[in-house]
Amino acid sequence: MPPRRRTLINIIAGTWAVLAAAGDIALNSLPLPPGSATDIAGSETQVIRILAMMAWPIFVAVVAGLVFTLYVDRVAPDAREFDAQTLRGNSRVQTMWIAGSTTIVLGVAIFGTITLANDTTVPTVAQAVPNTPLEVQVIAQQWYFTYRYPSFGGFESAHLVIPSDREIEFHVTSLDVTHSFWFFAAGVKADAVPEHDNSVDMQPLKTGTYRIECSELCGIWHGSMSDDNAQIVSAGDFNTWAQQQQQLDAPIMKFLPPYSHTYVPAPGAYGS
Amino acid sequence: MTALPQTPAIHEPDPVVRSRSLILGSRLMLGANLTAQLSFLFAYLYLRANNNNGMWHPDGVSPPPIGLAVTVLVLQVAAFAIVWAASSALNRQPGASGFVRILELGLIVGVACLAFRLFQITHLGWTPDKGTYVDVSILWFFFLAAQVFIGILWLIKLLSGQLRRTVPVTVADLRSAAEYWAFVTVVSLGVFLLVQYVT
Amino acid sequence: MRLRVAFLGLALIIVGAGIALFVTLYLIKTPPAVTAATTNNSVEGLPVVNVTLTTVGAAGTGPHPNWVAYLNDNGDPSTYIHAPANSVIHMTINQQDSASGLRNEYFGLVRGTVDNSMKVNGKTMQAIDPTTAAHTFTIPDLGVSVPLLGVTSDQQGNPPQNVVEFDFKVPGPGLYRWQCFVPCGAGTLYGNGGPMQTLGYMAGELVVS
Amino acid sequence: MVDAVAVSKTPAAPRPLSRTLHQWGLLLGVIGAVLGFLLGYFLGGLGFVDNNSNGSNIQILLAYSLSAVGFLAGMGFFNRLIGSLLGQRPPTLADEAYLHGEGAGLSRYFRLTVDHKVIGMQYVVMILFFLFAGGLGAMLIRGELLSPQPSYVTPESYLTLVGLHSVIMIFMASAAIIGPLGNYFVPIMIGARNMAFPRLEALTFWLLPPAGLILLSSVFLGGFPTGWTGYAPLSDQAVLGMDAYLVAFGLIGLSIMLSGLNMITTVITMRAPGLRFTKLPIFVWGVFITSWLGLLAAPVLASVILMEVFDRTFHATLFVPAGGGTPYLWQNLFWFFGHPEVYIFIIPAFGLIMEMLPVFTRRPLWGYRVAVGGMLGVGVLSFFVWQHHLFVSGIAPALRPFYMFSTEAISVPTGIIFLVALGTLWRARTRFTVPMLFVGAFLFNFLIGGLTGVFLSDVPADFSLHASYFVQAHFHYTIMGGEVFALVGGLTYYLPKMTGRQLNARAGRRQFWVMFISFNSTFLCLLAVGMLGMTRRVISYQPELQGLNIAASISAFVLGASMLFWLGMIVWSLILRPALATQKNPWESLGIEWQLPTPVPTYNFDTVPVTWALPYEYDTGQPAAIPGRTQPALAGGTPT
Repeated sequence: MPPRRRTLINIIAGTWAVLAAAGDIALNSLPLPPGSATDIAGSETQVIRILAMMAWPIFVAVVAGLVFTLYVDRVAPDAREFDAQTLRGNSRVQTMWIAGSTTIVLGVAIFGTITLANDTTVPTVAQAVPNTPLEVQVIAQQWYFTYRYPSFGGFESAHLVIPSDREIEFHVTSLDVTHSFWFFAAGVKADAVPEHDNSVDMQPLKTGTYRIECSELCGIWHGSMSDDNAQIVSAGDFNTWAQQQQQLDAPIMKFLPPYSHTYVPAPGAYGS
Repeated sequence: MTALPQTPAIHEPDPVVRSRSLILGSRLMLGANLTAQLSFLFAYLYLRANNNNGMWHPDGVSPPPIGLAVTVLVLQVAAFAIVWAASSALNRQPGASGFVRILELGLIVGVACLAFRLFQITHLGWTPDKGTYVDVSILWFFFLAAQVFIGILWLIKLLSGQLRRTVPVTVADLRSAAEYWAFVTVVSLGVFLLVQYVT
Repeated sequence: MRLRVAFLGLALIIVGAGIALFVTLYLIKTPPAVTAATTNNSVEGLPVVNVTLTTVGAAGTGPHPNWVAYLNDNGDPSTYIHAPANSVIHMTINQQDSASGLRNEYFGLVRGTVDNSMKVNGKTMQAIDPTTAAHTFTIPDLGVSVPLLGVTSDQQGNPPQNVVEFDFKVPGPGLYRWQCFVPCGAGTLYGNGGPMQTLGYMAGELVVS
Repeated sequence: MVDAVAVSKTPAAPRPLSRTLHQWGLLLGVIGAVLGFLLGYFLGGLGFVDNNSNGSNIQILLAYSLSAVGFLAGMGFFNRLIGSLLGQRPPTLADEAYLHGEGAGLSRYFRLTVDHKVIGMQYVVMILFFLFAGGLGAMLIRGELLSPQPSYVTPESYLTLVGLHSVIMIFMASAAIIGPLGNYFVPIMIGARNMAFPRLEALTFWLLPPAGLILLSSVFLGGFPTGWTGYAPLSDQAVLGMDAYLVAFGLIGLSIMLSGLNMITTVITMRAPGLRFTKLPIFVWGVFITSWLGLLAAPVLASVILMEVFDRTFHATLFVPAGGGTPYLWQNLFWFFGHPEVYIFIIPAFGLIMEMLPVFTRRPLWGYRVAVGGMLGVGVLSFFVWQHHLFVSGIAPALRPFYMFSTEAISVPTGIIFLVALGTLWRARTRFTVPMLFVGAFLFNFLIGGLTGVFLSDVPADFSLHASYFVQAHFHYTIMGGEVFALVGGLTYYLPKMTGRQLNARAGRRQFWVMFISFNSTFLCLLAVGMLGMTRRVISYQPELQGLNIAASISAFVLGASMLFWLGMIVWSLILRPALATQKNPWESLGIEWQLPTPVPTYNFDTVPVTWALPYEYDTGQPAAIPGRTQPALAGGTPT
């Protein structure tokens, strides 16, 4: 290998190391979405961060390899030089590459499975607060989300308000077509499917006002099926709000159907 | 550009390659057909397992009358067996025309099978709003009827070419047709068992 | 050669212009607008403007005469409401359609209007039986939702109608979509197809400027 | 029998009337389409199915289906079928030659012609038409998204716009490389004189223009709100435009399936003697593997569309929970087709770039066998990953780890493609031609596309990213940044062979840089807005994301302009610029397709060469095989 080429390789490798390290340090400290408003949002952020920190060095390495091989040895389009060396493949390099990528993939898959298992079982953070989860039903319809609180007499609300001190158990269902309940900051996304109960648990960690949107195409107002006033509030505020809401709902309460995980509404599929 | 000889104006395709292509093509078609049938099978079993709202098989819906269903199935098997026999006959004595009579019989039985299938579909007493068992079954019956129809067209093509002495039937042609009928028959048998007994 | 190029270019320009025209017309087609009428009244210091709509079971005109629709004063299907910012809209809806019932009973509640109530034929109400609702007038982003009582078969008048009146506040400039929550697109799946997904019938926009 | 005697008396008699009709096939096809439409409309109106207030589905369905049939009948596709049912004599060799367009001028491009090269050129024109029609949709969408509230497009038009853009592009992409370049070059590369089933090949092409027009015509019926995924039960609810989607998608699926069948048969049975599978050019491998995906996946689409038609037209309840159905049925079956479908887009692009790499690096493809293995692996795995589209749908949570693993496992065979590319480029004296630039850009874009795919395959990350603009940007990186870049590069590479004209290299280089940079600035912005929580297919979004959206829109306009400029370059080189006698083999490729004269003779080869090697032996400078004469054995070229 000529010395000039070796120097070039060293420069490229050095650039890769610097870029990869700088990028990973930046990624490690960047406030990546969806944030840490709830436990699962936190773990999603963590997964995205770790995947990004793995992907970035690979990206830089491949791009550096491409730039190196393409740029350093390039010739003009009409050049007539040939490289005498003919390489047809190298089984050692191939085996290493395949083994390496398989290892990475296995690692990512196992890591994802563990995170998933943690997310879908008992939340790790909230053990200090002994309580039962608060059940909140998300009812999607064309084109609005409404929420029912079965432990408060089953009242219904047009906005989502949840207390920050309790584990929340969302039960997502739909009255017509498929919607998807996306509470971005909470890291919750669950399809709302008619006559199907889709359940997600989470533990809020931060109070605040957040956005909810529908993330499955559901017709003309899909783009407007959002609410910027979803709130995670303290336990006291939540109780106050629940009482107010119960008063507001008083005139309609006697007409609401009994609480159930799925509904078969009265006007059937094709009317009547 | 001028260094090469001109290609001949008329090029004759190689008959050996042509017949290999036809056999392979018809088998690939069966592969594609199979995935379509599998998606119906999936729909059937999936909806049955879901039974949303208790509407897989609501009250008042009964499987198709067994007599008619058995008739259709028997005709289907018979048509296949006869076409297969014709294929074997031709295979034993290539060039002989003894298979033609058998194939004509196969065509008649095939048409009868299609007629009974259509009769069955129109006399089920089902309407599409009577649950998903009904929906998948009707759709599947229609799909099968279309398959039988294609098989009939295939036999007509072979027979008319043979009878008018324009395109003599080759062993490979008839074998492809027989394989097609075998496939449709196996699927029909499966559908019969499912719709009658796995309700 | 020149001629051919010129011809080709001309043909391309004509076809291109035609496509552009069609696309433009398709994209910007909107139903006729309803502009709020100003009044001298005021509620809580905000000026009051009047909007009147009529709901019918069949529009009678336009490309879909058998669809349910909100009509403007001229009797055309129209759901584009123009209103001034920071005002109170006094809405009068002549409800002439019969009841078909709510899918989500919660929308039987009057919400987001001044005093959280409405007047039906002069009578103040806070909620109606969800099965008697013919339509709703709901602006989700403003939290406004008013169920419209369906006319019954024994009701008098020509045509028989329920006059629903309510006031609601309009914030600063913006575009707010509104819709009906009664699945009234009869014959379509879940009653939410057809008129429910077509501007001018049961879906509309409130343009505040 | 009287007929048969008459025919047998004059076996090779020309049939002037049928040829005249055939000559005017396109016009007759249009007439047939109109008649078919009217007939279908009439039959559907006879009232054997109840209409709903959206109008009569059956009328529209029958009208569209019969108009497609009428079009094909007018083109003459059923002549042979009906003839064989009636037992007519098969066409004579003279008839076949006529059908191949032998001796015909430009007119063979405007009628039913079974020459694979003519069909390849027809595909080029159609693909470009739909690429730019879909691109116009993209520009309108980006224009609308300049503001976070609906501005000049109404919400209902917006959904139709999104739907049309997506289906047109899916439809274009599923044939973008395999259609023009696959049809044109696969038979040549395997030393065949035509495809195995030439009429079927013409049919796969002529199914597509009606499909495209039917799809576009949905705007006259109120459009369709479902995007390309057509999720039921929203599609059960939609207006009549949905029926246009169903018929068009059905025709597209049929075309994909038949094209797959034809390609597989051709590659298996029509290879020249001595051309083993181990000596196939890598592009042929790509097309071959893709064809299997098309053959096995597209029938599932056909049957699920049949179910949807049944639901919409006869009020069956296969997808309606109240009647016992479930939306998951559509989602499962659709994605069982849909995921192999996206590999139908990309595997030919893999093959194409790996075909071009040796030419510009002047050396053999590094690791030919692992490259084939990589594409095979992608193809096989693609059938086992479809549920990653359903991670948030609430079904089968227990299966999520499996699908997460299988999806991530696809990155191993995909990574092999990068290994092969890097290995081939390693220390090569790469010639920086315009197609080579596109190869490099393909690798860069697809790298981003692949790495973002890992985020989406990871279930916890997918909870946040699913159905957001992140997904949208991810698949645009793979399809637009991958396949379309490969297509542009591939057409630049192959146009000299197909048309005898070369695109201007200087203009091409500038166009490339504008296209590459604006593409990346568009979709990097969209990756970001997706991570920040913007949903796909929305007309209104969070006001705080407006800045990034404006940046993406402006970049997209530049991208659109650069694509238009590329189209202009093609038109310029084909029509406006005086015909230039270009070099026969401007890239000095050793591929057999470049050893043929330009234009390629009707039946490609005089005699088919019998000794083959991989066409990448740039160290010896020997072509794999020279058509027209029988080669002595080459070094390393003997069949093994």
